Amino acid sequence: MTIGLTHFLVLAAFLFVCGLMTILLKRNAIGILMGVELVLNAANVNLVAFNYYQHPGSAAHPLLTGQIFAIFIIVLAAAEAAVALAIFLSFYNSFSTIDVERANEMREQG
Amino acid sequence: MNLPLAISETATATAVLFYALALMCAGSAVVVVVSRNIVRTAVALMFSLVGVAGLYFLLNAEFLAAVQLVVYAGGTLILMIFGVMLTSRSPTSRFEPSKSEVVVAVSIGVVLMVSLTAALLHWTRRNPPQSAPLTGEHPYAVAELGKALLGDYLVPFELASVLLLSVMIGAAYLAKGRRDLP
Amino acid sequence: MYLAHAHLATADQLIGRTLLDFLNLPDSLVVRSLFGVVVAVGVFVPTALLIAMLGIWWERKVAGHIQSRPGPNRVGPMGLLQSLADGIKLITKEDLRPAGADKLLFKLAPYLVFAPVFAVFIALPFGPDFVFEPRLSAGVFWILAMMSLEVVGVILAGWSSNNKWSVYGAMREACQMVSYEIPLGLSIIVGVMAAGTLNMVELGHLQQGGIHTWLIFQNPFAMLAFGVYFIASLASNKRAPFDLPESDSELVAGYHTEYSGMRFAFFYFAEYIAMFVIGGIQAGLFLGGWNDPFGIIGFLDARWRPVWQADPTFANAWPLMLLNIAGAGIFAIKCILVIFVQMWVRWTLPRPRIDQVLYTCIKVLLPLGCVLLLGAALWQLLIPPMPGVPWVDYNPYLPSDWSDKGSLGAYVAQMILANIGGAVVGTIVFWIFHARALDPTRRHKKRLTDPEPILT
Amino acid sequence: MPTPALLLLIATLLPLASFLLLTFVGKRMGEPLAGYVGTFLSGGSMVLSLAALAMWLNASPGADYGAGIGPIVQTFAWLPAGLSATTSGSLEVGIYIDSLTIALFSTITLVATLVHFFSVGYMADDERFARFFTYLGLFCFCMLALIIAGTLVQMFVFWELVGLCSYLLIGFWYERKSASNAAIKAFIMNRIGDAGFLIGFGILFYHLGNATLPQIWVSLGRAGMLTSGEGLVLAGGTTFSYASLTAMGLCLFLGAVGKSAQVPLHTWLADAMEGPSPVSALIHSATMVAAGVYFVARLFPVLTIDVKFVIAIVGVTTLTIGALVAVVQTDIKRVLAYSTMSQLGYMMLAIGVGSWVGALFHLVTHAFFKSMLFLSAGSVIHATHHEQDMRRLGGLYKRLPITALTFGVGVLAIAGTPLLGGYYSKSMILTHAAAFGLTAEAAGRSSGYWLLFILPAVMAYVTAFYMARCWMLTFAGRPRDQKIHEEAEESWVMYTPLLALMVMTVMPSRYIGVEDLVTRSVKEAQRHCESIAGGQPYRGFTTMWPVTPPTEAKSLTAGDVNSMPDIEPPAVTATVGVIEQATRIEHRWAFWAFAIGILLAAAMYLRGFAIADGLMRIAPLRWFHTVLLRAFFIDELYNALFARTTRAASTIIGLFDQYVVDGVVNAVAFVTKQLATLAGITDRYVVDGVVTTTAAFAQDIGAAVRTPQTGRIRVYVTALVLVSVLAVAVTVFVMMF
Repeated sequence: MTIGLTHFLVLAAFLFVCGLMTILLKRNAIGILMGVELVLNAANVNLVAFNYYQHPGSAAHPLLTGQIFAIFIIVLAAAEAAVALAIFLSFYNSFSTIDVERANEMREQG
Repeated sequence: MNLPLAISETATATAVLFYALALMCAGSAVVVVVSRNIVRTAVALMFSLVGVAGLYFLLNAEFLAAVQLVVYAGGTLILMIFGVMLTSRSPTSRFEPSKSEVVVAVSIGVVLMVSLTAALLHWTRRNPPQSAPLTGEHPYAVAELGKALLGDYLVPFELASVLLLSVMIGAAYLAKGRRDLP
Repeated sequence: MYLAHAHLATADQLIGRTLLDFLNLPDSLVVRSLFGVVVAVGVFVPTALLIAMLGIWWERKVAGHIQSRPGPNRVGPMGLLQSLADGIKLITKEDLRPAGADKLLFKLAPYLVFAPVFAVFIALPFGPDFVFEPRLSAGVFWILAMMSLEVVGVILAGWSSNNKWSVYGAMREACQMVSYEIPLGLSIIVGVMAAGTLNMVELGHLQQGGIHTWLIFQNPFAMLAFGVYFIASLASNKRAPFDLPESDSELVAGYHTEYSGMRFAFFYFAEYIAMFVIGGIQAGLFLGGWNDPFGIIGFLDARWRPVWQADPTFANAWPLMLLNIAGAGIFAIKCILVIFVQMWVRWTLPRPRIDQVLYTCIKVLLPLGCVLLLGAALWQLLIPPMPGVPWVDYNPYLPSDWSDKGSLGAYVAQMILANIGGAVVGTIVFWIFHARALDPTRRHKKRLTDPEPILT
Repeated sequence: MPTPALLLLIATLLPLASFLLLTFVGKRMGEPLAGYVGTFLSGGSMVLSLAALAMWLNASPGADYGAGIGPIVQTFAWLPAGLSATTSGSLEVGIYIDSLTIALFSTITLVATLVHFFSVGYMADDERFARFFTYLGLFCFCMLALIIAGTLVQMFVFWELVGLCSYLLIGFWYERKSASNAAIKAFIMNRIGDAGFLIGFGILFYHLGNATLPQIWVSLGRAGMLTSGEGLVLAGGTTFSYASLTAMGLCLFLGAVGKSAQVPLHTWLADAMEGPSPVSALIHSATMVAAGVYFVARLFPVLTIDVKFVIAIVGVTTLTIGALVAVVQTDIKRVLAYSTMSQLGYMMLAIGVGSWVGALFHLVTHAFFKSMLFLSAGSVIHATHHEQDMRRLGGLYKRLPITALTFGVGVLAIAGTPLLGGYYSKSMILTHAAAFGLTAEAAGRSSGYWLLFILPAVMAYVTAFYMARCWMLTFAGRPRDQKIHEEAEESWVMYTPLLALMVMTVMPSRYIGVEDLVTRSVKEAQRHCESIAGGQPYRGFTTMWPVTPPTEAKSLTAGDVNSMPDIEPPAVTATVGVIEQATRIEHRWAFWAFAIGILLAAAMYLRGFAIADGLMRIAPLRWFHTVLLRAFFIDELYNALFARTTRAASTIIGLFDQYVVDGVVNAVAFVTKQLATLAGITDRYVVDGVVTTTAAFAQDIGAAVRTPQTGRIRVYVTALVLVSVLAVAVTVFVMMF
């Protein structure tokens, strides 16, 4: 049995859904961040798989667009994680919890 | 140990590897969703990320796989676990989602998965792949990637470096906290 | 780039093909997979365990001698079997698990520490053909990735033990590791930049023209980068003086306080194998890999390999095999020397505080790494390095070959640097033996700390 | 990359290293280490420049670069940006190195090093000691990069950066209101000029794209030979009309006017003396202000006749005003500032009359003696605890013998004493101005062209006079303030650089090869342009314009023909006679200027201000004195013209607002108010009823809608995801079935 593009896409879709559900279900802010990372990884798998199967280029001039996108996404994900964790730390310093449900002070009370 | 092999054997090997890695990714992703312990979630996420790195290997993206391991598994994830350690009062502190939320989330997940899969199958049936993947020696050597990053993608590359710098400063500033206040 | 592609295409085939021919086996997926498994289980696992056990023994010997005592000397000749005895003791010990620990993670952690370190062996080149996967085009980076995964296991071990000391150890490990990976990567890039490849086998072939073609002597910045890499690798492997995660005087035993028996042994093994691996990276990336300082192995390799490539029979393969064995010996010696320096440092220097450790990284090594990177880039721009593989494309000792390609400056610079490096090492060795000769305690045949002979 | 180019690049980058180093660790280094670090790096730059000079002069005959052989031209793609059609599609930067570049590099780095060293003494005990050297490093880097730049884009960038450094250093003591005002003034004046630069550059860019200097020279090389109405046909087929060429030239020249303190943008230079003296020596005499001259010189081939005429007129005006005003100043640094302005006027005049070599020769010699004068003045000021007023100085030669000596040599040099640096360059400029007059006369033009010789010649006497006056008032006579006099002392840190500069000034510049170098750079540029243009003779640098259209027989060479034996444009033979005649005229009328001026001043100020005060009793002289003292009231004029008019206009507009607009508004308001009362009644009963009902309705809806606004982020996310997923699902299923 040959592994084709579809296999990777379905797997990526599954990872994406899992990431989304993690975002929805976790009340721990860091858990939500993990869900986001999963979502981004799903996108990366898609990009690299498309690159490999759909637009490989020629042997003399391989196309690397998908991989380069993935590299940038990894960089951005790392940056995002750093900022998010800094925000969470500061959140924790003010609320003494990491539960995002407690971050509802902007709501009109009553 | 790469001796010239028949095509079908290579395909079988790829299939075996793919299913093994896919199982690893998907299984750990499910654990990420289900687990109630944030540290276990992180470990499951790590396995998922390592699995994705394996998939990159299958897709001839060695450098990307290494980047995935260094940056994600070795950097970002450690950072997250570090964050967990800094922000949880007790290692067992956990916040459960309510029943209704679970129902909503699961139904969203199922609907999305079904529709995405349907769309994918539909799309691939309509658009069979046009070009075959490259095979042979080093189709995606690291050197090519480097040339692309410092050539065609120079501007995004520089922008990313500027972004990282600003993120570094911003994160340091945020995490420093307001020490001047009592 | 100067890819030694012709070598790579066949490098992995030498052993595989010769063995399959020799055993008269068909070439199929099953056989190949089995072969891979056999090599991994039958060669790498024992090698790794042997390295770890010898490493532990040697550490104790070195520590002993530095502290003017003999070290283990009861079990076996020179105490060589001491580690084995300890291993047996550890296996028979009870596998304790603290109450309140996260059972799953507690059990998983030692494997997570051990597995990545072991996986590094995939890319380590013991010889031009003694490599598990020679075509790993991101080889150096792969090793870096694996070494960075190890930290997850350490953190989980500390976290899941449900012990304050362990958690402190884990947190220290986390920040120390994440920080030190940056200078580590920067200094590696300096070496890689001089070579133009990430593949460990190619790196080895590029350095086969004698000591002056070793990457450490490519430019002065690479020499300094070697130093930065050495310091950063000590920290990333939590070796003294950067052993904050397990600092026994403050944290009992840090992240592995609660471990005992075989699981504890895994941590220990991982540490010593990692020491070897770090030595291997330094040897492969900076110190010429499997090559001897005079380029003899490279010369013979360049002579014999085309013969075998033209006619791949066993008769043509065995000289290369012998060459590989010699290369593996040289590689091991280089690793052992690096390990010795690590131990020497450990038993000599005191341990800094965690903030000093991070200060060293962020404010000293990181800027230094950036400067080195820039300097190495400029150096290469101004003094073009010699392209091509020594002995294959040019004779590394003939200045005329270098000046033909406009790299005479590089020849002169590398020769000077190699001589400086040799002089430094020679001075240190001389000084050590000089100091030993002057040591008053050596004048007496018997030292105060010598143990009394056991009376039978 | 050829070795001299590499050396110069490193020489350029060393001050940048000094800047970066001192920015980060300068404060920690403290005093005086930071100063010595800056001096050391600047000195390294100087050594490299001199090494490059040596290599340049001894270039092997086979090389394609070297003194008199050819320039080094290299371009690098900087950003792949697809900017212009003429170049390779990327924004290019480059270097252009010829003898002139190297001569200026050597000059600038030498002066800069000495100024650095001097500043260690001068800035001692300043609270921002390290900061000063940081700025100096940045300035040196920008200045050198400006000199080495190969494209106008780079020139513009570093042009602006040297302006910035000038601003920072003028306002270095920003606690003083006058200093910060002077800095702002310099910045604004320069901004006016730079606007011109930018517009001119835009015109050029529109036609040629981001071209390197030789490309510009070749493409527009015939600009100097056009008459109005003609145009240049460019390679792409487009036409560059005479009008736009002239406009471009004028606009670019406006930039130089601002930077080189020419009339009418000259007023900032005198105020810029608020900055520390080393800054005046480095920036406002030797380097930055001369950059304008350098810039115009680099663009010489593309200037049309009209532009050159304007340049000559501006130059003459500036040199006259500067020299006259300098006669009456009592502030030692202001005398020097106006003198600088006047000397820059000489250079501009030289360019205007086509004496390319004269202008740049004078630039270099002037850089040495003027920075020496400024540093001497700095030494005086430092020794007298920041006393700059000559009315309180006097008799200082006893206390500051070395400073008196160096200042005196500077005076002799600027006055044009034979065998000193200034003599050769000044006489060359005057000779060419005379030749210009002769040519104009021969072509039957108005005798008014002779003013371009007469005024500078007269001002040569005035120059000698005011400089000698300055020396007499400062160093000779009896001390006018005993306290200042007794405390004055000079230190070795300060006078060592002075002596070094004195050596450079005393050495006859003609024989240390400055003039020769400058001359050769013309030849190098010509050769390079000829090789670009495919061997056609290139004459962009060698036309003298009053004879138009320049036929082969009448066109003149710009430089001194005798010193350029290798260049043989067709018209050389015809010009020899003119130059010789002009030399005779110059010798007859201006040779003794230095002696006459100096003797006059010595006689007049031997006893301090006594004779001058006597002359002041004569009313017309007093009036003239006032006019000069206030620098022809130009500042007041600008104040009246621009500041006052603006203020008056705003007052008028204010009055208009107050009465007309407000009146209308008030009237409208009154009517509105009446209507509103009516409407109010309607409102209260009719509209309010409706509104109340609506409001109640809206409140109910709001209460209903507010329920999901829980403030809990996860609910929002869930809703968002829910809707998106539904949308995806619906789309997919619609697509499939």
